[in-house]
Amino acid sequence: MKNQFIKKHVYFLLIIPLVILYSVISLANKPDPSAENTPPAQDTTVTENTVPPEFVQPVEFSHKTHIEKGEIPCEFCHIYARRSVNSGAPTMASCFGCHSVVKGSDEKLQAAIKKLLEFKPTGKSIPWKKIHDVPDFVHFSHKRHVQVGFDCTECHGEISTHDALSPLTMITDLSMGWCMKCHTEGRQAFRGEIVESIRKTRGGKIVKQAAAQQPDGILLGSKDCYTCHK
Amino acid sequence: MMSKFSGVWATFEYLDDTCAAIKELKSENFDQITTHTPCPRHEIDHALGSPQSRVPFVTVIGSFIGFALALLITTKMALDWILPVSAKPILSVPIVVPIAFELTVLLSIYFTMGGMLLLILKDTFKHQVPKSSQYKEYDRFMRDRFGIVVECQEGDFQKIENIFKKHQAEEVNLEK
Amino acid sequence: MKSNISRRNFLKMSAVGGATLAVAGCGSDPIETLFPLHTPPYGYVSGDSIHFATTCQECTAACGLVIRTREGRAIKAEGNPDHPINEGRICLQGQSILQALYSPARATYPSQITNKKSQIISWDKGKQLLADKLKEVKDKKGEILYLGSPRTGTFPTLLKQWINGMGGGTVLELDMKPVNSLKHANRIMFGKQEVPHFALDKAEVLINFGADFLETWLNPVQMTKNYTRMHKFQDGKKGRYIHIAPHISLTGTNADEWLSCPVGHETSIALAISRILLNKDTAGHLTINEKQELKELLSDFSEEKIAQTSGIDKDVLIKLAHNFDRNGRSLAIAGGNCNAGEDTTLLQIAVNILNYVAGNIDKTVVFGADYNFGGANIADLETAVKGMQEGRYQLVIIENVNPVFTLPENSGFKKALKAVPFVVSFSTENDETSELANLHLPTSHFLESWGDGKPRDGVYALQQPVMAKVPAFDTMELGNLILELATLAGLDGFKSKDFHTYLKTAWKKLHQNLGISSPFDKFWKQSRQKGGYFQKFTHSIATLKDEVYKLKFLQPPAKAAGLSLLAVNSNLHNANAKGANRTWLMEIPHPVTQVVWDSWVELHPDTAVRLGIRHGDLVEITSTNGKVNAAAWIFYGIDKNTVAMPAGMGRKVAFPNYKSSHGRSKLLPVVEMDLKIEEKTVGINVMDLLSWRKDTLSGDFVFAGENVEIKPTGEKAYLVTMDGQNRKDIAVPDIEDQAGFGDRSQKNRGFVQTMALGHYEKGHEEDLKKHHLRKRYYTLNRKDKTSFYDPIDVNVSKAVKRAGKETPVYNDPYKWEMFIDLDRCIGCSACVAACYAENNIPVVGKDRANVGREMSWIRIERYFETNKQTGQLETYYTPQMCQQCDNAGCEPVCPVYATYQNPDGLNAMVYNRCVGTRYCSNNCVYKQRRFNWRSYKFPEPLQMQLNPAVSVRSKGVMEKCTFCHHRIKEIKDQAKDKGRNVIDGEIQTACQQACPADAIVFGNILDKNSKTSQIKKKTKRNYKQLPGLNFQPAITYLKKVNHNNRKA
Amino acid sequence: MSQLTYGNINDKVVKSMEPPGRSWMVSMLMILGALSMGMFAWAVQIEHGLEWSGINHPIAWGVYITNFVFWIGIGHAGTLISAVLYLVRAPFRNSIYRASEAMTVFAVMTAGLFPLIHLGRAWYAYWLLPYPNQRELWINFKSPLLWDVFAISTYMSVSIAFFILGLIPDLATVRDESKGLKRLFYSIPALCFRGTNHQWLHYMRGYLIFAAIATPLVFSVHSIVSWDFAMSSLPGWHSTIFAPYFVAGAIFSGCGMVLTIMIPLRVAFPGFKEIIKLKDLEGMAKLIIFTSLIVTYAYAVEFFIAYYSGAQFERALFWFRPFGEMQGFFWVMVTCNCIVPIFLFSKKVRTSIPALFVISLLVNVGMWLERFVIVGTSLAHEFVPFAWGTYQFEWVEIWITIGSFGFFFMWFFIFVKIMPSIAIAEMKETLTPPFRRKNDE
Repeated sequence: MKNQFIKKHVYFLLIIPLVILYSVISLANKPDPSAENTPPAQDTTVTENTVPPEFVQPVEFSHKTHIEKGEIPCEFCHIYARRSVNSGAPTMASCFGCHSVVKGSDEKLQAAIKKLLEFKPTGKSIPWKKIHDVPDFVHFSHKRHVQVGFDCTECHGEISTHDALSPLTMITDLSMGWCMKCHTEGRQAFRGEIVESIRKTRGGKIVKQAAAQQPDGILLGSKDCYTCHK
Repeated sequence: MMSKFSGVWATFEYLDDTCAAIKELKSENFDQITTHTPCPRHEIDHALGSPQSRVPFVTVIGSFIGFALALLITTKMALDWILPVSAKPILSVPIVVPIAFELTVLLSIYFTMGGMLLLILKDTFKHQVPKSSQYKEYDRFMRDRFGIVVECQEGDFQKIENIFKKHQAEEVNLEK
Repeated sequence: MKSNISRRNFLKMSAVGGATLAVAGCGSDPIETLFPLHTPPYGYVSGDSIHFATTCQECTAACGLVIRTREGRAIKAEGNPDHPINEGRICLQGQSILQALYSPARATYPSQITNKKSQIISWDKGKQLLADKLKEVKDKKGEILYLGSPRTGTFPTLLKQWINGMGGGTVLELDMKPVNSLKHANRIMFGKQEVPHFALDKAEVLINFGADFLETWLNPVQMTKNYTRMHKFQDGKKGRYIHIAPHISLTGTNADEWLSCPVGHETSIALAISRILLNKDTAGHLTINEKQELKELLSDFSEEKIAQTSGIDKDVLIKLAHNFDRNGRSLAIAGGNCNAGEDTTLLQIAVNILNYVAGNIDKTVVFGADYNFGGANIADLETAVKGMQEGRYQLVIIENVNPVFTLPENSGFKKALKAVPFVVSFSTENDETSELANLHLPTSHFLESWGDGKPRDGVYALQQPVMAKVPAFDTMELGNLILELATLAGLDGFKSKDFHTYLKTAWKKLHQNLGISSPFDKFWKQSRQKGGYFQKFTHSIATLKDEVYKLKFLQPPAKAAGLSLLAVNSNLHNANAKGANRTWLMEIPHPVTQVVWDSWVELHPDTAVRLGIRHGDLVEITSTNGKVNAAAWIFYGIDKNTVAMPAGMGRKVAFPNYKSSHGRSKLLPVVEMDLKIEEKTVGINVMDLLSWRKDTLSGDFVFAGENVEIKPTGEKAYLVTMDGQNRKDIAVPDIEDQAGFGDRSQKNRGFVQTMALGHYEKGHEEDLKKHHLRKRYYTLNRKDKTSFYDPIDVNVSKAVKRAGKETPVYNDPYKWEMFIDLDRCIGCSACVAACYAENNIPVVGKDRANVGREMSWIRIERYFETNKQTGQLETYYTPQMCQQCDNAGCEPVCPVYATYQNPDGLNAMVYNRCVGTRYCSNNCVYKQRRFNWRSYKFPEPLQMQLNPAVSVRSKGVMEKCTFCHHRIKEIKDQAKDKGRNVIDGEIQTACQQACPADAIVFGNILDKNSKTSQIKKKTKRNYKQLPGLNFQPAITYLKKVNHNNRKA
Repeated sequence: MSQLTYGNINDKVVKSMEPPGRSWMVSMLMILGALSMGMFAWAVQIEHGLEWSGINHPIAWGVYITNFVFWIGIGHAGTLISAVLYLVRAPFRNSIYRASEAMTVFAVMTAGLFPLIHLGRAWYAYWLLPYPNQRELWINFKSPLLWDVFAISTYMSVSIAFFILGLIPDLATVRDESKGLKRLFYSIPALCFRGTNHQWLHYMRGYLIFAAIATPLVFSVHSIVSWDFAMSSLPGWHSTIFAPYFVAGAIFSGCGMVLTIMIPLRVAFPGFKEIIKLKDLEGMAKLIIFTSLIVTYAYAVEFFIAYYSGAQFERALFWFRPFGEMQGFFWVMVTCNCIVPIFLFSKKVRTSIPALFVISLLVNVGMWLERFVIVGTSLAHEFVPFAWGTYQFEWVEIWITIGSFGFFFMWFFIFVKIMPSIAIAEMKETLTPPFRRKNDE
């Protein structure tokens, strides 16, 4: 009778693979963090009006104008990106350096530059709102990433297409899952430099000594928590 | 399945009457019997021929799934991001044991509950009960009365009513 | 060392992402503001630390400092390794200067005090006010009294010139450390009024009559360095240190032998030892005349007699004397508060005689160095006080000294100060004295100012600002202020634009005088990079002056009726009370007593029993000058007729008013509505008990021998000690221990292990045998197949193979390990302070320390053992921090992987992953984890000291020592840039860097040539703590080596 | 005393569910007061951190974990009575099992709060669950705490399921006994249960399986709770006898709590006096004696092994417990757990209601202290003499503890009013069914 029952109700056993399948899928298909966390697809037409009020900068600075019109590479202003953990906001002096000459092509820009120059005699700094911000317990190193050949746009997005940056223009939320995507998959690298062709928005050269230590093949980021959390 | 019901139901005050009635009905080949008792009584079971429940099989399935799940999550999760702790092996049997036990128990309990529910539903659908409000609102089955419902053709009504009456049923109702 | 100097004046306090905020609590991340620098200084890299060399002005020792700055903020003070005196180390007080720089107690604005009301004024007005006053004084031909902190170098010259220009006056440098007696003794003995160089490192036997040379006496860092060189175990030998004093402080606890004597008996003991040596006829270097004269001088001090008066056995004295006779390789020293009686100079002379007789002069006592220590003597101060009262001084300027607090009440200073028509304070901090000033013009902290110092002959130390002025404070550099005042008051001869220029001019002169060939600019730059210009001093030969023979040594005092009070300095608290408002120095337990945030009075158990006092009782101490209540701290390290109290406590400390339920019903809610910074008096000022007495010959203040009475009040004191509060144990039943001293030993648990000098190899063999036996149950070497588990790298690679994923490399090429040499460790706690500074460790306060909430990542454990042979008290210190175990207990119990084994073999602790189950803390057998019971507040502007490389932890997060892994990371990063591995010695943990005894060695054990590997290979003293638990810690301790008379 | 029949059991139980009277209201007010004070304390604790709990550096687990183990222990009696005694057909089980099972559920609910309360960052408690997250981090299955998470959640699920399962026929009974809105209200949880033979068949089978599965679960859960301690390396925790010792302790405390609850229940509802017979209470008392002896034996063994093994740290700890700074806890514990239950050997004491009540209260106190002694004293006196400490209770944990009793009793008070606190169907099973012919068949 028991055998009969089992034969009759063998379909029940289907549940086992089903449940296991589900578990495997949920485990193996790790949630795609970029899908989960990416803010709404970037809209190139984002203008200043769409910037949330709390992210409006004290001076109407436009990355777009500087990169497109001025053809300025990132590292011209963010000078520490290659050398230090911080990329460094450009110093006031470097702003004044150009803008004592460059006065702006239209009224709006002129007004912004005027606002900037008002800071010069006061000796104060512009209190920029930080857009690309990781929590304080994350100690991200720009140096390591720039030196192996990551382009600024990989994390910061096509900054050149935006006048004003805000969380809406970010291509990622800079969450840990987003970091871990690269750190688990790795990148194809040659002599310590990742090989994907990238637009060189940055300037300068790779530090070759550092590269010499790296093996060819997949270049893996560290998965040691201490790398970022100190 | 929920077709029209036709049959007879009666209530009894005494258990031995009920059992005798059931036995007689059985002997008359009326198999579509549903009884009502305030509490489980083996006398009724014996009278009905000691049917067996299939709930344990469902439980076993649940337990296997629970065990498999535990094995799966412990190994997969340990290997997903390898963080060694205290020089212990990344995968080790001892850590699976408590997790596996608990998940086995958890899933078998869930499956048992589901199984019970399904099996009760299955049996209930097989054995129709009267639709009349009189039957539905009869509220002494969970108190101190025993009831027997027999699903049968209209032709057998009289026969069954006689059996019930013979065993001193309190009330006998015929339903078409 | 990376030094970078120029244009620091441009450094604006605008850190790029001054990211040292809390690990997130709940709620969304606030938008952060990014302040770019206005003009970056040359060579500035955001995110990199820049080191500046400068000179410490905490005391006249003038140690060289290297200040690490990040984004223009000074975040860590370290010793300058190029500096010849302190050789890269600084003391506890020096570590805490950052807390003075960012002190909440600092004066914020210039202020004028009229009718006890303080009013903020502008600098221009303040300067003008003072200049007018100065003019007035100058015209009236009044006199100025300038009370300043002791300084050397260029500034005193400027000041002298300035005061003279202002119509004359007196400059008194206030320093309570009794050093003048030493100078005077040397003048009397050898005609050289100077502090000589004590070459401890060249001595084999050291007799110390109570000088706290490991704590505050002279330059404790230099002394510790030299002491360790002498006392460390090397090549089967080590020096011997005998301490003869009524009291053992930290210094005394490190002695190989302690001979207790009553207060004031040191002189006679020294003389008795000299006499034994003289009679021994080995002192061949003395002329016959000298011998004769000295014998006559010491005729009264026969060993029998002294044995009777001092209670030290005659045989002991003779043995000691024979031991001391080392043909110039021994040394006797005396000094410090413990010896500061009314005849200190005589003691110093007696010690000089002892050194002379033993032939140590010019060998271990070297003249010519002319160390600059100490300040004005009390006699001058008395005159000044009198002058103030009599109206001699029209104007009193007080700069960074606190005489109202540091002088006893009966000095009459406070009263006299009130009699002065105009008092100006130049003090950086608001203190008890500046409160009484009419005008307070706060000067900048020395880390913000230019200056120099000359700690000894041949050392020209430069002091340069390491950062722009702390934005919270509107201050002026002292030198600039003096120069500007000169201009305003119409003085001639002060042409320099500012003190920087003045200093440069002075150094130009110095450059010429020294005859340096390189151009001045280069010299100046080098000096700034190195922290000064350093030369060796020239020895000068000392000859005995006849004056000595005319001296009359007094017989030791007869036994007094009451108890003698010693007001002792320690490395945490000293009579100058400078650090007494710094929370680190309050929070770090006193090395011997382990008391925090309080004063205490040390009593001998017998005395305590006689007086009916138990450990921790509140007692009333009465002297002729006053009465105070303090907690009794009872131990065997003090003479029976002596009590000791810490000097320099009792100042107000600004601290968040964390509420506590201490002393309240535990059912009543205690809720903190707002957190304010409050000033609270910590401890009691021992000066309230002392009389205004001075040493007759030198004028040093008398700290020892005040007659006091002690009686119990019947209350329990609120005394918080960090040595495990309730340590009643079966070993010493309470009935026998009436004083409640308890058993403070390590209960044979082997935290500190020792071996006897001489048979140490044999002893270790036996230990190894024990280890060998243990191997049957587990193994110390995981590669060994008898181990239960595979080695960690095998484990990981196995798992990786199964996962089919990336290959994390374990233990390659680094595995950090540490060696702590307990033979070197003196327990000074400088490492603790360094750890506080480096790792943003919050200070919790007394109430929280009381309930076990202290946050220190490293503690110095102090164990008192009784020598079974001699019955003497022996003290052992061991620094304890996270042991970074391989088989750690903390890791497997964390449910969320907040702590795990990192590839370098560290027990990583990820704060932001921690949920706070605290199981790791429970399962840590070394008890080295700390939990954030709350979010602690760093009183403004102390938060500017926080190290941006280390996250500040918030409530509910576990934390612990990380082997300064941010430093490891930083150096590894730099090495990676250069395409090489980390070189051994590049990485220094904060504690290692701070250790003046060099007890800590840190490095990569996988590097065969690293120092750690070498030690591991060579040493025969290594052991791990609690080996039976098989946690396999990464810290190896090296056994303390004891002379035979100590417990082996 | 009237004879129990199928009918009057129903009446008695339904009577207990009448709208509450004044004493119920007053008690409930007090309970809610305690609960709100506890909630306030917890709110303060979340705001300020674990500041005003007495937990400190060596003793990083204190009252919260004690409460956790205490409540889990209480929660064991219910399942034990409903499952284990069901399997062994203990006769005194039926009348008290519903209330004790309710007690189990509420005790486990209360216990489940404590791991959250004791967390430093309670708002991240969900990190302990293995859920897919963007950080790609999983949990550490090597941690005994995680076993605990699984064990407690399983136990909670199972005991709630068991409780509800047992309730279904009785809710059906109540439904049939009531009218109007109340009938509608009870008809939903009663799930159309009408006592048909099919329903009873699968129900009874399922119930048996539940009991069979719950039995090992009872033992496993408290074993795993004990492993929270036993898996560590501390003297006093690292002990192999912990699992059976904890299980026995749990049953001991649970039985104590059952008596603590049953005796007032019996007083509050006079009708229950005939259902919950003195004999049933006596049965519980006998269980208390039995488990008390086991617990006493475990204490003795711990001390003997610490003494005879000569292990240094163990010895020091087991000297510290009775004679150290925290000796008070130990001696009260020994009195309550080892000495007081001995009186139950006397039939006179065993059958005296007040004596039983007092003893059951003392057992509760003793068992709470036992957990505190295990948690507190072991941590207070560990390997490093420099890090020895002591414990002081602070207001937050005191109020949270009081509040936890409030939480527990709030549920229990609600339970007795809205649910049948006697298992009607099972009581009926024990009665002689109505037979027309008495000695027939």
